[in-house]
Amino acid sequence: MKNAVARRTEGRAVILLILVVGVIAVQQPIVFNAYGVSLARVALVGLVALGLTLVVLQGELDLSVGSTLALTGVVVASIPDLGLGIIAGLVTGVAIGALNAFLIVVVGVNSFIATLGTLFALRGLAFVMSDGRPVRITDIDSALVFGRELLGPITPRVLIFILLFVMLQFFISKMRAGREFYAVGGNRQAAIDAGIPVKLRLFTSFMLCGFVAALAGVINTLELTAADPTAGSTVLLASFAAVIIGGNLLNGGRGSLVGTLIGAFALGLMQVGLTFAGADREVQDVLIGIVLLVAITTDPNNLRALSRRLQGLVRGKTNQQA
Amino acid sequence: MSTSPETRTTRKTVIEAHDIVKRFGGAVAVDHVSISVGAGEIHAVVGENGAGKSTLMRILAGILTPDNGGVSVDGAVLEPGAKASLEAGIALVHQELSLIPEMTVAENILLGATPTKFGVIDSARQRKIAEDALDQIGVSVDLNERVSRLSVALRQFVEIARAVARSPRVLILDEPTATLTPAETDYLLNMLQRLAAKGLAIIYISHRIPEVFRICERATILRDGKVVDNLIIAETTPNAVIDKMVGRELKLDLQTRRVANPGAVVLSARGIRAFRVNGIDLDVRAGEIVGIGGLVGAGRSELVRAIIGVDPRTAGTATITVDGQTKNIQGYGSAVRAGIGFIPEERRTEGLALEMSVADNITLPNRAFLSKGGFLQRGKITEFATRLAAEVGLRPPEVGRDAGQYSGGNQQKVVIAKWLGREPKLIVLDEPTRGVDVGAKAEIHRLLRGLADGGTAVLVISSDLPELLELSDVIHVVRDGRIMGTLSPDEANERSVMALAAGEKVASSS
Amino acid sequence: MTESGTQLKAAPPNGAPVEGIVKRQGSVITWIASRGIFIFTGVLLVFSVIFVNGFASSVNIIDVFHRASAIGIVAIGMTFVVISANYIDLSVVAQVATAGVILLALSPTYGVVGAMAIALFFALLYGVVNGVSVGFLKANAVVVTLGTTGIGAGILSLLTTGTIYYGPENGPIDAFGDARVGPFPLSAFVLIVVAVIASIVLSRTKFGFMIRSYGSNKQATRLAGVNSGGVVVGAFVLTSIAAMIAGFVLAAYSNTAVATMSEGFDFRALAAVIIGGNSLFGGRGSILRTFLGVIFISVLSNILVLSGFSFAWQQLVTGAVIVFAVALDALARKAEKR
Amino acid sequence: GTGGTDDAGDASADGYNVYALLPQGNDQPYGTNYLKAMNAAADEMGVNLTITNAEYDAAKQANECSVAIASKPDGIILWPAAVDTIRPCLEAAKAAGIPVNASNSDVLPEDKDLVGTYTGPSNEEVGRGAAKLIGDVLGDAGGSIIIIQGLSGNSTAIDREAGFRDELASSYPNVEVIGQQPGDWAKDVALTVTSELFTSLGEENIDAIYAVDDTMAAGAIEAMENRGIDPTTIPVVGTGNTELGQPNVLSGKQYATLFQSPVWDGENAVKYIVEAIEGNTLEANYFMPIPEVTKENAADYPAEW
Ligand SMILES: Nc1ncnc2c1ncn2[C@@H]1O[C@H](COP(=O)(O)OP(=O)(O)OP(=O)(O)O)[C@@H](O)[C@H]1O
Ligand SMILES: Nc1ncnc2c1ncn2[C@@H]1O[C@H](COP(=O)(O)OP(=O)(O)OP(=O)(O)O)[C@@H](O)[C@H]1O
Ligand SMILES: [Mg+2]
Ligand SMILES: [Mg+2]
Repeated sequence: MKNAVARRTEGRAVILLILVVGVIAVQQPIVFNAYGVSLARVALVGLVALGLTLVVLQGELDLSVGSTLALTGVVVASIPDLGLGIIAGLVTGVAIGALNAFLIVVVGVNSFIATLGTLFALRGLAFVMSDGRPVRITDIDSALVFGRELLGPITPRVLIFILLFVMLQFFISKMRAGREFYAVGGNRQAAIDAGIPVKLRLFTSFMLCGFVAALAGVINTLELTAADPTAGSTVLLASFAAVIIGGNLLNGGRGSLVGTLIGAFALGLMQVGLTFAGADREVQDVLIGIVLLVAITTDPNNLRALSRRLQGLVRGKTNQQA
Repeated sequence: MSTSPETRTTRKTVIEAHDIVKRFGGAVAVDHVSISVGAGEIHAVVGENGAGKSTLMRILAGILTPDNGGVSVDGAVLEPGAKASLEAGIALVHQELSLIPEMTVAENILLGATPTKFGVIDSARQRKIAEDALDQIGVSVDLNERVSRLSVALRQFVEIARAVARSPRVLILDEPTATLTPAETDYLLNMLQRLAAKGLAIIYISHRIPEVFRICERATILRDGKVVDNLIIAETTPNAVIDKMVGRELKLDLQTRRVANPGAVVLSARGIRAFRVNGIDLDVRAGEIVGIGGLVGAGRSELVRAIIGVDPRTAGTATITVDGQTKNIQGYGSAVRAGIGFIPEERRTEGLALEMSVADNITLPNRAFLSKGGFLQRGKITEFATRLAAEVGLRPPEVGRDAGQYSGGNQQKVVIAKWLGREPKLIVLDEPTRGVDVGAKAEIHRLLRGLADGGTAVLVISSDLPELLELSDVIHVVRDGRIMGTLSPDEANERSVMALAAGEKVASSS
Repeated sequence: MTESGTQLKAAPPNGAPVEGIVKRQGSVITWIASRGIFIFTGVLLVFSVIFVNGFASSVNIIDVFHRASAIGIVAIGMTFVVISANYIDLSVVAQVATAGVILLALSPTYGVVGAMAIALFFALLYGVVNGVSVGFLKANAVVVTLGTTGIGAGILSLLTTGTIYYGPENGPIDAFGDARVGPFPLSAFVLIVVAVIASIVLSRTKFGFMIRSYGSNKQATRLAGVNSGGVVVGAFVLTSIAAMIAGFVLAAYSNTAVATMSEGFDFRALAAVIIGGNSLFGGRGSILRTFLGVIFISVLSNILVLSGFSFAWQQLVTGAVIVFAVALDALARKAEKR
Repeated sequence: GTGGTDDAGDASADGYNVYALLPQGNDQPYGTNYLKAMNAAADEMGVNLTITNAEYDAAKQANECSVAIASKPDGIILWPAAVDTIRPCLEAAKAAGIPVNASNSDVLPEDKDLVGTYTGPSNEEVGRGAAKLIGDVLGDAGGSIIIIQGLSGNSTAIDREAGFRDELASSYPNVEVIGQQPGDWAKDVALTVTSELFTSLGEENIDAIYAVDDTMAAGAIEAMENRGIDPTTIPVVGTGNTELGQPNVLSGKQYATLFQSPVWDGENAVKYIVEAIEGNTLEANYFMPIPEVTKENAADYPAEW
């Protein structure tokens, strides 16, 4: 059992999810009755995390997702024609992804630093464009339509989240380009030797990540009928948390979107439950902090290494790359 | 360049490399090498560690671009780059495992050549091709098993399957048998002969001369990156090949080898068990050089690392005795404090901080007495480092330089120098001359001999048989984490060691 | 990061190019980049003195130092974590505020010294928890410190309920905040003292040497008999102590402290370290570089304000400068490799 | 009220269930005292409150709004994180038949019909009040002034500044704003930027300072003291009458402030949501009185936060 959990990278996320669901079922069953709301929260936490996962799978990082979200929001809102605005927003996101990738792949900047720079620059740009004020969408009514529930309590955000997950999951597991992300993250030299277009793959993941962040920005803006240049302040850390709890290895090569999804569910449901319970925001921060700490200090590999150090003799193989 | 015997082979040349040169910084790894292999031929490339074999192969496979010369297949000169070579039908089985641990066997076999329909992986065809490849080499593995869960031997076969799956014209194998047992090796060799019979051109690299004589038609012999000869196997003998490989020194050194008159036991290990180490007893005496032989994967590294506490032990005790006092070796820290010095296998990743100066690297294990009240004593450090650099013959002896700027051989001298300053009672070396050029190698050997004569106990792991035979006053041969046998200098020779390493009960005559 | 993916890329399994015996003197760009921060700071200062009126005035220099002091002390501390190849300590945000709040909230009851002692206890707690998780449990520093920030900041906010603590007018803390050393505020003096001490620790002491060595090659350092886990703990503890001092300075400066007083300190401090040209791969770097990075950023924001630029532009320019600096550094590395 | 009856079976049949969706709480001094008063009032009137804190993240508040609506409370008190972004929340609540009152920051005019009423200060009015104070003290001669703004992008800060500028433009044409920088609601930031504004604009050119809250006003005052300027010579107007600001007003270092009472704010938020739930007719706004506090009358207004 312990091994099975350690093997599947999603192991810990599952455990956490079970715990959360269990507690909620007893304490705050309403979380399930109002599943529409809960799903919306999960989508809020999880959407950007999906994009981030692609980058992390390759052993890279993107700190600029929050700023990307804010900037695209402003772009969408500042363009009178909503349709045009949305397209412009998404294009912005992809362009930002390309910029990050350029700095990392072509110029050769470490992704952590490169995206730290764009984190500042893009937020600044969002402020400049919006003059530091929320920008209200011109065509509010069509935006309002978007915010409404489609089927039952399912909002477009949730629908898009589900669709995006399915598509990315398909891409990463069934399509060659996506599957090769694991090679890029798992053993970059071997990937190069095997003739995999590593640089292209890196560009792809960063542009997808930028696109997803932009998508989140668009959805926020439509749902709120306005763009807030300060938006996304909490996004980076939240999605980062979902990715980590989802068991994605920051060195790349190990992890999955499913894990991220489970992580997002665990975090999202936890937050909704605590909100219903009227728990202080601080309590939520502390809990998430603890969860993170536990999740990271019990990484399957470290656990295996640790248990080997303790009583040793873990039958089976060593994973050179891990 | 000696007479290239193309003239005397009827085979149609498939791959031809002309006047290849490759430098790494200062060191020349491949020096004006030409080589050609015909259809259906198995062509051996032999040479000592660091001779340039792998580098040459990586050039043939288009992974490295040569500083001079070019590669042509069927007379057509190849574009630089791995892609062109792959398309030309050159498949390389790397010396280092180069699989993606979290991908399945099937995915790894088709890595970089995944069959797709509109970008979607055609898993049916993927399985099919992978299956065929595995069938061709006659190995059965669960196609959906993640490679990280396979044994090293299986990984090796998956690598070969991956090469075969590309239905290549030229198949290059770089020390494929290094991690294989005799049975597996035997199997592999037969397989290669079958493939050759189908008209494949095969380049085969191995340190094991018998293998070469069993399956190869011709041999290109490299030393220090140069082609020293190009022989037709049928017309030569193993000894001739070995002589060419190692040049003169080997014989000389073998003659100068002498049995030490060892002193008191310094290191004593009893019942050592650890990951891939299954119960080892071992003594090393002052003034004695104890050699540990065996095949890669035998667990030699794990063995010594477990003894001196680098890696965790699951059972057994190790003690070190320094002037009468016996201390238990708990962790690695205590081992170092007790006077053990360790030169690890992986120089670049474990031995040196490449972007720190030689002086800094030498300071690291000696920081204690090179600092006063927690402050480093710059002057003392420079003087100390310079002295040791001279002692090990570092060239150039500029201790201010980044270690990374030195050649492999000189880097290794720095790693050794790190420990000399402590005047260790026991010094442990894992593959001390891997990838070290012949000159530096000889100096390192002299250094070790000198240490032993000075009363230091020395424990050496080496895959380089001549080296092992030359240095050791006694050789323990390890297999599957056990000592299969112990050989005195006069019992020890290539065959006797290999026999034990490969686990052959009675050495088959040759 | 215990084994950061990026480091993995920096030293691939095979084919890692090794520099030649003869070090090729790098191109112009190498020359600039290796001295980048010194040149940039110099140019910026000269520019400011000439073109930004009021910059050179003594009052303004004081303001520059006010901008630089707290963040600078944090950045100098964080340099140790960065050089040990652990990227960043996100929890400095919580640590600075904790120290500041404790100083102002508890000194009435326990006296200034007592309060400082309590703050020190928490600083050590942060340092040890972060350090042990990263150094011994081999957890990723970014995630660990993200977790400890959440916990620490959350608890601090719960306990202080947003209260703004302020010391008595002309009390010892206020006095410290207003004190001058010659033309400079005392806080600038503290910054410089911290920088000098940190610089000595990093470049002259055995411990600093081990941090650099660990940052440049964990394995080799361990195999030299160094307790590498301990080294990491040390690095995080130093960072925490610096963050504590920064908390004191910040609180004293305005004689107030509140749980949110150090928002954004994490990435701003890291930005200073990076603009200084310290390598995120660990090993290489110096306190002087960080110090100059801090001066650079502080002068930059100062002249942007003096020239009437809005907050938005300040952010934009700062970000652009970071991108430029790190891009140049990367290009220089490439040039070296050639 | 409709909400009341269909929740009859609820665990809290004794009183109304009310959600208070706030952008701040125990993490800010104002919010802390607002909450205290709010909870006290709730206990008194037997209202069970569920309180959220969106940390001024509009998206988060939107989700918390739907959470609230999902739990079918009798009423919702909404303190917008960003007023432009709350329309959907209001519409959803209306659709669910849950009365909503706005508190502390009023909704946009076009959204007015979606809320029962608004209780709290008019942030524009606060700004106008500050403008009057400064305009009058400067007299017909007018003069040049600087603004120490709140946290960039924060709606309260934006509204106060807007009202301030608007009032100046309409009634005090001779008063000119020659510089502004955000002080992030923090004394130390305000201290630095004020000093820098003095440097760049010239001490002699600044006739008055509007700090969008008292904490930052304190910073501005200390900046002057550090530069050896007598704060009484340059009138500083803040907002809040906070524990940090009031002493300065008393001592005359700060010319004036506008007393914004978190207690009034919190109490009335509860008081009027109950009215709304019970279906009583309400006026469009119940504005908090914003008395001007100067050295003379400061003693009558003890600081609340
Ligand atoms: N990427 C590299 N950078 C620098 N030097 C290298 C690199 N790869 C190989 N070398 C050096 O080039 C020389 C030849 O190395 P190579 O791996 O080709 O030898 P080899 O014949 O394959 O040895 P072995 O039998 O141990 O595999 C050695 O001195 C080695 O240190
Ligand atoms: N069955 C196995 N499972 C996992 N890893 C293995 C296995 N066999 C070998 N390895 C790995 O292959 C590498 C070589 O093995 P090892 O170091 O034990 O061989 P060795 O006898 O020391 O030979 P060398 O001196 O060449 O390393 C090591 O990294 C080891 O962990
Ligand atoms: Mg080789
Ligand atoms: Mg080994």
